[in-house]
Amino acid sequence: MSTNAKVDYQAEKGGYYKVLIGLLILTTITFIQPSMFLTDATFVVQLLIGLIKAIIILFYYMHLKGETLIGWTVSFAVFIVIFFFSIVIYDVNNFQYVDESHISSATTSAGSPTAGHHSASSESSHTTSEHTSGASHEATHSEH
Amino acid sequence: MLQGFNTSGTVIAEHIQQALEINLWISLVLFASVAIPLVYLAWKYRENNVKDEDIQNVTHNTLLEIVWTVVPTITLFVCFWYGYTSMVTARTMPAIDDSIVVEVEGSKWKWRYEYPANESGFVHKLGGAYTKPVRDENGKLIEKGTMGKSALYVPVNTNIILNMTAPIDDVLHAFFIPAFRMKEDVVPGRITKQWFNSNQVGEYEIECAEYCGTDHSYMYSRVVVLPIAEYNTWFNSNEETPEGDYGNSGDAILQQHGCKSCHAVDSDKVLVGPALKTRRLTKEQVLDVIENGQEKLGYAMGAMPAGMAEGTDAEEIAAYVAGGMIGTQPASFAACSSCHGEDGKGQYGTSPSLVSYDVDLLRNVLKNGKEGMIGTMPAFPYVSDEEVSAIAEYLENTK
Amino acid sequence: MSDHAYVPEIATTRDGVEHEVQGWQGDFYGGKLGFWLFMLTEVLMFGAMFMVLTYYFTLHHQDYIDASASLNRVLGGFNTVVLLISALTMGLGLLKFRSGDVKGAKLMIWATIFFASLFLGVKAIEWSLEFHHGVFLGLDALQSGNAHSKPFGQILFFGMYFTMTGLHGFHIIIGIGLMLWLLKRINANKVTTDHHILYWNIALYWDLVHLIWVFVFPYFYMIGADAGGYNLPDIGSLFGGHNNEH
Amino acid sequence: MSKSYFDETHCAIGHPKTKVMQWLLTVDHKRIGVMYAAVMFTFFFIAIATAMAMRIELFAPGAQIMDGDTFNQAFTLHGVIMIFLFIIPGIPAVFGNIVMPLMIGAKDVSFPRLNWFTFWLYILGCLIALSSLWTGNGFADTGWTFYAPYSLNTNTNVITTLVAAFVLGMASILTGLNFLVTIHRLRAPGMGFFKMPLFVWGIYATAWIQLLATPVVGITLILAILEKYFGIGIFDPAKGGDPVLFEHLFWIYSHPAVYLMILPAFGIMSEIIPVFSRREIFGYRTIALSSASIAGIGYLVWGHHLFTSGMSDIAKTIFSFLTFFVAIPTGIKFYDWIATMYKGKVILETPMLWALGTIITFAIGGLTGVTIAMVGADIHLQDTYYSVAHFHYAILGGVVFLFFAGLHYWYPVVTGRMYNESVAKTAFWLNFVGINLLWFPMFIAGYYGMPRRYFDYLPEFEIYHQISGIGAIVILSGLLLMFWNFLSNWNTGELSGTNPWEGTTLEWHLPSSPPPLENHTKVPYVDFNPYEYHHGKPVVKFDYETMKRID
Repeated sequence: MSTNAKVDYQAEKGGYYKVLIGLLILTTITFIQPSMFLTDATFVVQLLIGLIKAIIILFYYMHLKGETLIGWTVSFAVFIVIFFFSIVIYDVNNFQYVDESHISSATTSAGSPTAGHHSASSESSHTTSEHTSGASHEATHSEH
Repeated sequence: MLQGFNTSGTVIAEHIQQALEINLWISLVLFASVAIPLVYLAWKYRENNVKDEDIQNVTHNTLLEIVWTVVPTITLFVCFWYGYTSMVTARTMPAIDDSIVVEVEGSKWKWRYEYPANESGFVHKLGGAYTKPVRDENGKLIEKGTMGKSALYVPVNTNIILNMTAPIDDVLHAFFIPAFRMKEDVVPGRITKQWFNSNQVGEYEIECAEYCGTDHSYMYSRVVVLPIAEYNTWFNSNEETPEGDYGNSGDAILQQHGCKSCHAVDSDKVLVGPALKTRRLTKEQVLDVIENGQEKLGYAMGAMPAGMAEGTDAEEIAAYVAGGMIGTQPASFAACSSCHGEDGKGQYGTSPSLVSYDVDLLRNVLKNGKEGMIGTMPAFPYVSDEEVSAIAEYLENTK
Repeated sequence: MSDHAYVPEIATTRDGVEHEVQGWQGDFYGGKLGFWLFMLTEVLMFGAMFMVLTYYFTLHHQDYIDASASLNRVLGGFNTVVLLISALTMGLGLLKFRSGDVKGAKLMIWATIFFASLFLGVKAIEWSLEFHHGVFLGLDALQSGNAHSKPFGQILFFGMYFTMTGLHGFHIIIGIGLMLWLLKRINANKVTTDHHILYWNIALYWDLVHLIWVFVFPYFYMIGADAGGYNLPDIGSLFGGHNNEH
Repeated sequence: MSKSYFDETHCAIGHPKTKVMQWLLTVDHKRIGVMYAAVMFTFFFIAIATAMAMRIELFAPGAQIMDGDTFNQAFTLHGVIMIFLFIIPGIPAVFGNIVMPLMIGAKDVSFPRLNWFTFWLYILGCLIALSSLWTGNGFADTGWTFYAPYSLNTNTNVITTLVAAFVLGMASILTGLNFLVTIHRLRAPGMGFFKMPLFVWGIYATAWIQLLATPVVGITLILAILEKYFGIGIFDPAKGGDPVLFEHLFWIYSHPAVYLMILPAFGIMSEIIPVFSRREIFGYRTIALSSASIAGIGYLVWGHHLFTSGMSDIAKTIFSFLTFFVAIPTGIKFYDWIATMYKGKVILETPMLWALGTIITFAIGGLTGVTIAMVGADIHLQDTYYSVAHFHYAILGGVVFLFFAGLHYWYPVVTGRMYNESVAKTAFWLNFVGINLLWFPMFIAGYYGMPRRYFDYLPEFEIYHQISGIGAIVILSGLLLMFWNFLSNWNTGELSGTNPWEGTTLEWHLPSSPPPLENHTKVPYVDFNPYEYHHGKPVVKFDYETMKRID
């Protein structure tokens, strides 16, 4: 297809303004949403709005509408990212013995000045392991 | 072959060994299915054995193609299955009640083991660095390297669970016992686990299998499987190591905190950490550093961790170091040598020489000042490098 | 390579049927395809960063919300609108150019450059405000083990915040450079209304920069916008993980 | 004699008069490919020198010629050069550039000036990598994998090396992008996807991997650099970061990178086997599609590098399962190649010898890969000499050997001359014996528990290291002989003519050898399959003036 052809400015500019207005409305929603509605799911709602905005930009500003080859490659790349997303996040979240094994922001890091890593970290991990290793043992079983 | 490689008697080793053997046979068959036709066809249709008219463009043979797709696929899934089941054996931890749980800490470059408290409430803490072999200039072996008493003592026919971790500012290691066919990474700040149960009394090498720096090749230790009675006697005593000829090294106690792998004690040599021979520090200063760690000197490699030695151990070390490191070295001094070297002279850029202040330490102290036990030294940032060298040389001569 | 018009070659079959050959010269679609492929790599790069961000989000919910709440939403929101308008001017510029209005197009490019610089200026103000609050790369708050240390989740959040907004800002700087270069090429008559693949691709690039911000903005600024009153969905649980608030 | 691409060229900027400037500024795909080869093989021999030093060090237990830290830097240098400077750009940058446009009947790649820029980006990356040898605290000692947190803690010059790897990654992306557009846009009329030579298929699959996997490692390296400069904490456990995440991100790229290396090599194999069997290839479509499917599945299996890193057991199982799916299309390819010899006429010239030898060595590399794809077996073999031997068999015995096969096969196209056949065969046998002597003992040592990256080892393993040491000398002599053969015949070898092997693909239908600047006189119309033989003779013939078929 030839996108190299001349276009009529007056005929096409309207589309750009419409898209702009759409995007502005969505941005406004982005702003008011956390204090207005669906506040239990801000993260999901925000990303959904982002997705809608992205699709509008892709289709109209970036002229993706009607481009099969490029469209497919874009979807493929996005699919790959999401795929990596899911597997990696699934996996590192399920690092064996999750309960005792995460580097978390628990109280150990925030309050302790000076270099106490050595003793502090090993101590805390030891104690937690005693508490939870029974549970994690069961977890290991149930996985199989 | 390493000691006990074929006779370690753990169920994991047996299962993985089985998987490896099945895989070996499958591999040989698959390899033959490639190599034999290859050689045969190359010979049968060799250049001067074929007339141009006889050449045929055979491009498909459905039956054959199905066969060489399906048969390897099946064999591969046999492999997968054995790989999977042997992993399940290795990864299914025994119940915690009928196991001994040992805490394992891997750090640069030593393994340490902490047992649960025994009847009298005593907690065994073992482990430490491997003593490197000593060689002369021509690389000839003068003294063999030894495991020392950096060993993991376990009873025979008992489930052992290892809770493994590394200090949060350390690096990755991997706890590998070839004879038991078991291995798992040790991740800073996280806990990984392994288990084993050996029915053969004996000693087996432990290696570090994840690259971890300078002494990666010396991060050995040893697991010693003892008869149950012998183990119990030791476990319920306050003895460092079991009676008997386990861990064939004399100076094991020195290894206990794994310090001497970094610090020089008898010489001024700078190992990983500074050498420890000095009169410039008071006993209180040394004690303070041992207890609270030290990170005020702006060294690139970071701080000395607190709590390397405790209680009487710490007292002993402090007295010894402050006394200029003359006389018999206390066993507990090993706590220092992992960073400051066997001779206490430390290592460039890591930890200060305790023998005397080296140029780097001087420059740092002069530039940044220093908060010490005996008060604060103000910074002299305008001292030039030449001047620093001159001062250092002067100090060297006055010693 | 040269300005004289490219005449496509003709390939002839055995039967004498002629087929036009696509050469690399003047291949508008090829240029566009190539640039899209390049943009895919950008998407993957930022995608990987979002992945890292999300991974730690599943571990440190509350820290993320707290950290997000402390960002300056007014300046961030202002920048969102600025970028939105700049995307419009860029698009209109290309439209004008394609319809033959070179002068109008150049004006629009200058407008885009203005908005881009505005964006950077606001960003600079934002960063310096954060610096004065003691939250900046290299400052104590984002180091571990001292009295000012923030919790792990916040250190990671701000680490990613500065990385991603920094890289995004870097893309904007590159974009300004590209637009200036484009103006030069237009003035030199190397980019003409018939041969505007460069303009087309730079417009695409600018849309991509905008597109990335469309996700960066809510992820960093909005998730903690009303930190007081609600719980986030536990996305960690979707991945079988657990969060550490127990 | 007509002018070849050695005599005239197009340049990126202006029309320079001197020969040197004409080479430095050239946009001609063939010249760029030749320059890539020159630079790459220089680095190849630097890396081999480091490897030899390590072999000498390991000849006996204890320190011989270097200490632990130097050894760590040596294997890092070896790995970084071999992986990032040599084998990843490898076949695509050399033969993808020289041969691929010829095969599809194009005048050049889609973006010749980008190609030129990419080459110099690659050179820049090389220089940055080398510069860290002499600056700062010496070359990185992290291993080529840069695992956090070691790479964050060490005070050697890791940042420089990371930057170099990033720049080289960019070059790799741009190469892939260029080839993708070229293959999509510039195929000669009539050449559908299933009329492309199989090497082009290999390059096509490779280009997708370059494009879609490299950015992930790119950003990982950037995060590591920022971590070292600013302490953003992403991979640093002391700030809550997760080292295992680094491993994931790293292998998301670096595992597909393995297929990025091997797929074009398989392409070379698929070119050589039918030509030297003088018959059509067995199962063209299967081979073409298996390239694509290996590229696809290759994305999903990175986790098998993490079987002992503490990954969840479910993930281990899934990754192990998926890994076996890579083996299936690979196996099918092997059987297809072997079946191609059936009822053909097998001509054992040097390229064919290399190809057949590679089937043996890569089969060993591949089958031992199956062993470590088994989770349980991998628990024992991970990070031992077994995996070292496995990937050297697969990469040297697979990719590099086929690279050499390609060097012999396309030598006449590039130079218009022929190397010395008997010297080349001697070199092959030295290499073939050498690789087995060098690496087979390591399988055994690894199985018995010899961990990798040890500069000193327990005396039990001495014998294996010594056999390896001898193998190293054998293979080195083979390599030196081979390259001496190439270099000494560059200007003086026998003239080869345009089609010495009776090949059928378009690079053998050029008007002269070496080819002229803009390749074929005219673009041909392709209405034939790539490997059409009839009774041992190529079917398709062209009139090289008009490029019309005359058969």
